[in-house]
Amino acid sequence: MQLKIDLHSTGFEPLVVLEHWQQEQAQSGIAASAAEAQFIGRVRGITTDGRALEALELEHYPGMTEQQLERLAQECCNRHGVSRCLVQHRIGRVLPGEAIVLVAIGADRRGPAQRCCQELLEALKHHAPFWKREWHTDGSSEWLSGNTPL
Amino acid sequence: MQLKIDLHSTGFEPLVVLEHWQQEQAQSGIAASAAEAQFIGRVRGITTDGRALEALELEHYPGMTEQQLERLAQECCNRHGVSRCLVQHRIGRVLPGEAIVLVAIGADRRGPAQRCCQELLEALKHHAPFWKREWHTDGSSEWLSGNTPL
Amino acid sequence: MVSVVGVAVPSVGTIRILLFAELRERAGWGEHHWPTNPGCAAGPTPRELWLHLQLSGELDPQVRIAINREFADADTPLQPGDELAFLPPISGG
Amino acid sequence: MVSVVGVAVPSVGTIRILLFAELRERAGWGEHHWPTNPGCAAGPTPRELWLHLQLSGELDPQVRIAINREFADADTPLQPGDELAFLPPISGG
Repeated sequence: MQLKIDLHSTGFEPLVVLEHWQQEQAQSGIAASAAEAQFIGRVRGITTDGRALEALELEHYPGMTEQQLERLAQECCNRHGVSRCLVQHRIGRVLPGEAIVLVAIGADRRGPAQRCCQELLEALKHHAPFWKREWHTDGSSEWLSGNTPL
Repeated sequence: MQLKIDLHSTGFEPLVVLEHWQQEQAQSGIAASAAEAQFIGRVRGITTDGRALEALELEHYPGMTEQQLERLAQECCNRHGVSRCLVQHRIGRVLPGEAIVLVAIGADRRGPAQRCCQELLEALKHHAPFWKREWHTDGSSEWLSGNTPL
Repeated sequence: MVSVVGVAVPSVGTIRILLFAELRERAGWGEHHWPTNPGCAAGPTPRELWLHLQLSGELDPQVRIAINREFADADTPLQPGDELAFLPPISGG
Repeated sequence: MVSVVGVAVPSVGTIRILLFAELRERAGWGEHHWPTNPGCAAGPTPRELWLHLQLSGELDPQVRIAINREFADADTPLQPGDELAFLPPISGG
């Protein structure tokens, strides 16, 4: 199983990262997956209570977050028997429109690729230690107490 | 709802197409989707009966295929309330490793984006007139009578 | 029954019949124009034409019908000018 | 109870306690070292430390516990050298 996980403290372009990931595999002589499911999550321009969002702050638990992401990815990929997994996650201050998360799963069949991509996203949203704080335009801020609804 | 559907008679690079699509939207002043689900399907290197595949031939019904793709996409996107939909499909002779299909869905929430991407892929696999013929290395060929299992 | 090769010439007095993929190869043709009878109120159905064209026994339930590029029932009476297609099992995506 | 600011100095005789996000801001600190009692066979549990540290009434069931960077039960006895973290509700992805 090919697994690549990164935390980015500055902006990342999901499509550029995906392209590099696929190129690395091609250069290692690994054939492209027959089925690839991807998910990109970006910061909304409004807060949960409908105001304009200045920025989102993403705190994490250095050491545990990386370890949890790897464990969740391994478990999910083994359960679905997929061959490739890429997880990219932002930390720090993230602006509206910027990518927060990218999950890409390569497999031999579309079913496992899609299910694994979906389940891993839910797993990391609920079990990888990240905390979001919304910064408003007036300089005030609020910690979020959970995820946006599915 | 932003809908873009294309049939490609020669190879297309899914990530390049996705990037152009996103750039077009950005230039039109459309903010990036908070949630984007994507699926890329590629030709396997082996036939359904386990032999080496020389190429896959994709026949379609000009006029009806495009019309059906548009209808299936509209229906699926309306049902899930998503805002953006990209469908790219190859026709003609496709080589192992090349992309056959790309479906990308942009929405405000991850659930609708993922479900729409998955359902639209199934819908077009079963209800858009495409037919696959596997070409073997010995020059023989066989029409497939259905899709690979989910 | 007129066999047309190449670009189709639409004709109000005929039904254009298309075959695809395996069906086309088995039959040895991809397109026919079937003359309609001006005196007849109800035209033939796809199921009837399948038999007339001797496409292979009864119409296989796996074969789907399109009339004017829309999926349709095999027992829909056809009109002059209609485009009828017999579609073998779809395998796209 | 020793409050440490900046880089943590691991100590075999203490339990390192970490707070994150809203919990850290409410408490006004992010890290403490809790001295363990060498004479005691069983160390304190996270639930007990929560009360000792006066973090806000009873341990909220929404707060998750990590011991040495693994999720753990709030009633697990801690050992000297352990790293304990109180994690407010997660909101990643």
